[in-house]
Amino acid sequence: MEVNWPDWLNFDWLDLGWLELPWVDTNWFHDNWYGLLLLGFFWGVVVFTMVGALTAVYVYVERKVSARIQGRLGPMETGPHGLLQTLVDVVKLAVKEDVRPAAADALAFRLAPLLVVVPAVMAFVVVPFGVPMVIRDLNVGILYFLAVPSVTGVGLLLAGWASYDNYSFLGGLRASAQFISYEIPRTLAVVTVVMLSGSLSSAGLIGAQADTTWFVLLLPLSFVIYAVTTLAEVNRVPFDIPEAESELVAGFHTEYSGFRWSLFFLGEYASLTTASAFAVALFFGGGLGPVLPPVVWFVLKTAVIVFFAVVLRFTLPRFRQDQLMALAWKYFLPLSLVNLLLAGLVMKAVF
Amino acid sequence: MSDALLVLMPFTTLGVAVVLLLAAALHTRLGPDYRAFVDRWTGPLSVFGVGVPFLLALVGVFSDGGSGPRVEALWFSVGDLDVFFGLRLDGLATVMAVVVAGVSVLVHLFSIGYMKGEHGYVLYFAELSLFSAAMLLLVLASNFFLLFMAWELVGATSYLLISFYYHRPAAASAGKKAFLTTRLGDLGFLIAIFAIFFHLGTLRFDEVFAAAEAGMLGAGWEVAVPLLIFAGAVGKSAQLPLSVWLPDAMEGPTPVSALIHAATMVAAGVYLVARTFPLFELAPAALTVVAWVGALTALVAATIAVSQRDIKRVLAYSTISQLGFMVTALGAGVPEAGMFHLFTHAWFKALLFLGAGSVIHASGLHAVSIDDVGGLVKRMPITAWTFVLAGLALAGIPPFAGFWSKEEIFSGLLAEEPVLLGILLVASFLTAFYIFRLIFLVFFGPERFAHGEVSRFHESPTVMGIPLLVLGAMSVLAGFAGVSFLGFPLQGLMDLEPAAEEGHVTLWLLALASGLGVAGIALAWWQYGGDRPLEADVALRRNLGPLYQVSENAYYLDPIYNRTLIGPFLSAAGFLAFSIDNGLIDGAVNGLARLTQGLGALFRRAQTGLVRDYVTGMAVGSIILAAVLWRVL
Amino acid sequence: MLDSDVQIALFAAFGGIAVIAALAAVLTRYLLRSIVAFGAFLTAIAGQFYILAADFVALIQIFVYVGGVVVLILFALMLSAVGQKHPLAVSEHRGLGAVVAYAVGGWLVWAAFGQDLPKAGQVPGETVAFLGRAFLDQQLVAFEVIGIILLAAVVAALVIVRGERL
Amino acid sequence: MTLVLVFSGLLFAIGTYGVLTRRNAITLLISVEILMNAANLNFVAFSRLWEPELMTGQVFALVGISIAACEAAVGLALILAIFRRFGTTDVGRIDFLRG
Repeated sequence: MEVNWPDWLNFDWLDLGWLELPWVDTNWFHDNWYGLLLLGFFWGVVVFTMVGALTAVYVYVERKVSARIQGRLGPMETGPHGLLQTLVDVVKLAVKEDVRPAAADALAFRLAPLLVVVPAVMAFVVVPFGVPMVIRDLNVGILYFLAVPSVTGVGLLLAGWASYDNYSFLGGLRASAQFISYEIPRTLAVVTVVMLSGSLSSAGLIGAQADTTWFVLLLPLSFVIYAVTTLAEVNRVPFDIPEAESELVAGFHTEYSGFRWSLFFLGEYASLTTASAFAVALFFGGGLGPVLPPVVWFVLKTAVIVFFAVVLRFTLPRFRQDQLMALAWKYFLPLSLVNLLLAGLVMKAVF
Repeated sequence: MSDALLVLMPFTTLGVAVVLLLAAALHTRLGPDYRAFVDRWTGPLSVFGVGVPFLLALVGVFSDGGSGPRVEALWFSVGDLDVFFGLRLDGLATVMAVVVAGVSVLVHLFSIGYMKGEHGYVLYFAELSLFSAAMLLLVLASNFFLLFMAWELVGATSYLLISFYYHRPAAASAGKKAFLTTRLGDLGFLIAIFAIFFHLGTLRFDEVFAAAEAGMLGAGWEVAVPLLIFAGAVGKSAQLPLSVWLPDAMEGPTPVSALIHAATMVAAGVYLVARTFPLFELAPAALTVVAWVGALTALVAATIAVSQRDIKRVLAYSTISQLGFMVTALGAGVPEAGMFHLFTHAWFKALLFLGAGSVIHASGLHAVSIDDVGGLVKRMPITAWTFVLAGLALAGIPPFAGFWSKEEIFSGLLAEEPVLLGILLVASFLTAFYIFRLIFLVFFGPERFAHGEVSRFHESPTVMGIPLLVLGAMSVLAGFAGVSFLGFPLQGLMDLEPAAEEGHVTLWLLALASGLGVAGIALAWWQYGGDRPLEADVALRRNLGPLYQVSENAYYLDPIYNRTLIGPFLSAAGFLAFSIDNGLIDGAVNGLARLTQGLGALFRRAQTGLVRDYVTGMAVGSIILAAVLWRVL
Repeated sequence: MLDSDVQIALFAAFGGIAVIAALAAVLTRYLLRSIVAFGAFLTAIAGQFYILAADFVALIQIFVYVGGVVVLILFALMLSAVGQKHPLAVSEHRGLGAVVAYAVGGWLVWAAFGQDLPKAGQVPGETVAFLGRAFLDQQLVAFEVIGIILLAAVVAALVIVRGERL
Repeated sequence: MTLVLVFSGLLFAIGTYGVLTRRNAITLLISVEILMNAANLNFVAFSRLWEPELMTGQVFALVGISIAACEAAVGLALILAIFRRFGTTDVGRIDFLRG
């Protein structure tokens, strides 16, 4: 079956050439469709494990750092300095009984965690670790990064509604409301960056920053807006009303337990990682660095940002729901519009 | 007599009539003192209104005679019909004018007394003046259009006057009956006018007569037009087929009967035939018909009058009979005899009616029958003796007016239609009998008053007395006006052809006629002379049996008409009104209304209020539209 | 256009999913399932858009529709408390609806086969760039109109729901 | 190309069926959205078929999506208002504008 690829839908990105695996005939994969399917699956697995690993690291780091902030040691028993703590958690969650409330709507209950995790993980596809090192350089990469996570809004709502109890229902409502509200200023912030970079593709972004300086220097306000709104999107500390322990028990995933709960957890951290990775790509020139290879730079920068996120968690008090919403609609939205104007001026100045 | 004066004649009366009508209308509005003023002056004003034309008519009589003054003005023109307002005072018109105006003056005078205190006093005089004006207009008219208009106006006022006591149903229905019956006759007259205009193109008398003589009318119409005109005359003068209305017309006030149903209106028919006599002469057949109708009417009316109980009905049938005499004269080709009899008859018949009126006025009843009163000669001498004078004139006793005019008719008939002469002689015998039967029953014999004290009978006031006396004189003198051998102007006045031979009078005929008169009186005296006159009637009824029955019920004309004409007509009208009008027309209209309502309800159901149905509608609609477009494109 | 078999296969797959999801959304008796099915339908359609070389539209579809409209509908569902417990009433005269649907569907499908359409042209790489350019010169009106309509809709929604308490 | 048309035709039919038979207002709304998407599909397909550079079809699709979003927003607002006012979202029972 001769496959004549249309030029734009080429699958060369699946090319594993750079792996230089001698015994693998990379072309075979491109020749027939089940080959492609296999390749797709392969990359899926790769991404998922990477996300899992990163999440494990971040959980450990978070536990350690938060403990240090609160003047305690954090997990120590499980392995040297508690390094295996996350592994232990994972095993616990995997083993733990996965309870489902009787009255809950079976379909929605099972679907909700997937809807939260999958989009977060899918966002990884366009993260530009290194200029050539991006899993799939879509020319609408950035839009992809903005669009796909928006599906989690549905997931949150569904989780809240499906668990059929008031706490989770309210939690779900608040979470999705917050998610939706902060999506707008966040998108506008990213738009300002796109204005500067000239194209929607994430790789192009890096190129643009290579020519000029890091965008964070050009658009500091956008970075601030982006940072805050992303924290809100991910329901991290200042904005984690949905699963505020004190009031709503555990927010929309109160009824979940065991592996499904871990999926939520995984989803949250994955989106945090993706967002911070993209923050690096958008503002900190992702991978651009004097000596070290781009990938290393990229990871270091992401680590710094995540560190800040973790630190924030145990320093700032929680927002009240109406303050939270007011903040989004009455402050960030106008701010981001003004920011658009500034970006225009900067663009005029720089180019 | 100048033209201006001629115009003045009808218009004074008309003017007075209008003034009085206005007064009547405002009568209830204005204050009591105004009302007194009006009541006081209504009588004299109306007498003046009629007096002026009477004087002018007299002037006309003694002026040059022959073709008098003539006034002609274009009234209006429609298409090629030019209608003129034409007045003319020739010989015939003068005679009629004198009669009409004269009798009117006397009746108006009499009415002042008779109607005093009646409700609607002013209105009565207004209508009476209007009638006189119309009558004058009719007489003076010089073309068919004006004649017919006056003819209708006269009919209308007669209706008004007959049903003057409108609160009494009998009077109202009598008025209607009179109006409708005469209307039937007028229809014929109208058709005749149409035919004349259609064929001859003009309505003026002299032009019409000239053209008719020239044979422009065409064979069929030449006979039909006179007959149709005669139909009008029959209706108006209550000749046989259409004579039923006159006896009922007695419901009106008596002066009205005197003026309208004795002297003037009923005479209009005779005048009409006389006026259009040239047309009749062209059709001998028409003339025989006229003669026979007249003769039969005279005989039948006379026989009915014999058995009547109400005094006014006796006089009514007597009028019909006398009119029969005039019509027979016309039919026999001696119009001037007919007109002369009309002239004399007007005076003594008016007197008879006024006499009856005076009796009724005195009795206080509405209608007096011979059973009610008796022997009034002692209490009401003037009324009684003037009544006797008129009776003698009516009976045709030599020195009195009736004799001369009847004589003229008889001599005319002798030459033309001997058979009719016989009939008329029998009729005149019966005439003498029934009038003196009335006189003996009412005035002579024992004093009787069925409804109360006889003593209340007293002679009428002078304002009623004077007309009686004048009429009495005229009953005596009127005859001499027309006697041919005396060479009096009346005969010559009428520019109609004189009688067959000039001046020759058959003595035996004179003797026979007057003899019959005396015989009639003798028979009446023999029957009713005694002191118990009423038994005579009972005896007569017994031995005459069925004949008397027929006569009393006026040959059952009314029931026959009801069953043959009115019955089917009403049922036909009923059918039209209910089945056609209601069923068909209303049905269609209501049906339409129901149809629209039904459609409305149908479509209302489409508005279900459900969004779903609307969407379905849209979907189906769009499919159909798409299909159509698909096929079209 | 759908020249390569892979694309056709992929497009057909997404089409199948879309049709099934749509049927589920329309036929199911539980509202929540219907909405979820609708979400799936939208994503399938987004996939189809992607294959038809309209990647920007696909992503916008996901961003606006799945992220926005579906959430909105879920909100409406929750606020209107027509919960998932009792099944929805089904319209009584379904026959009529079915007939009309078949008619419409049948006619459209029949029309689909009747056409002889030209070969598809070459697709530019940068669809977003072209789209941007199109939006700002030839289709500027559409761009402005969208803005106005969105504004109007937001205001309308606010007024209807909050009415006096604005 | 016919494949696309077939799919959009089918979707349109499903959408119509949904609109015509569903009693619940929200499902009604969903069906309408399905209709809109079927239309968008056609837009995009034809845009791909004719003058791909001009992107008219895609612009229309985008406009379609935004209008659908507006429609959803206003529609849901209406549904909420109706629910609050009449206590039901059952389209069959809301017939107060009956003739």
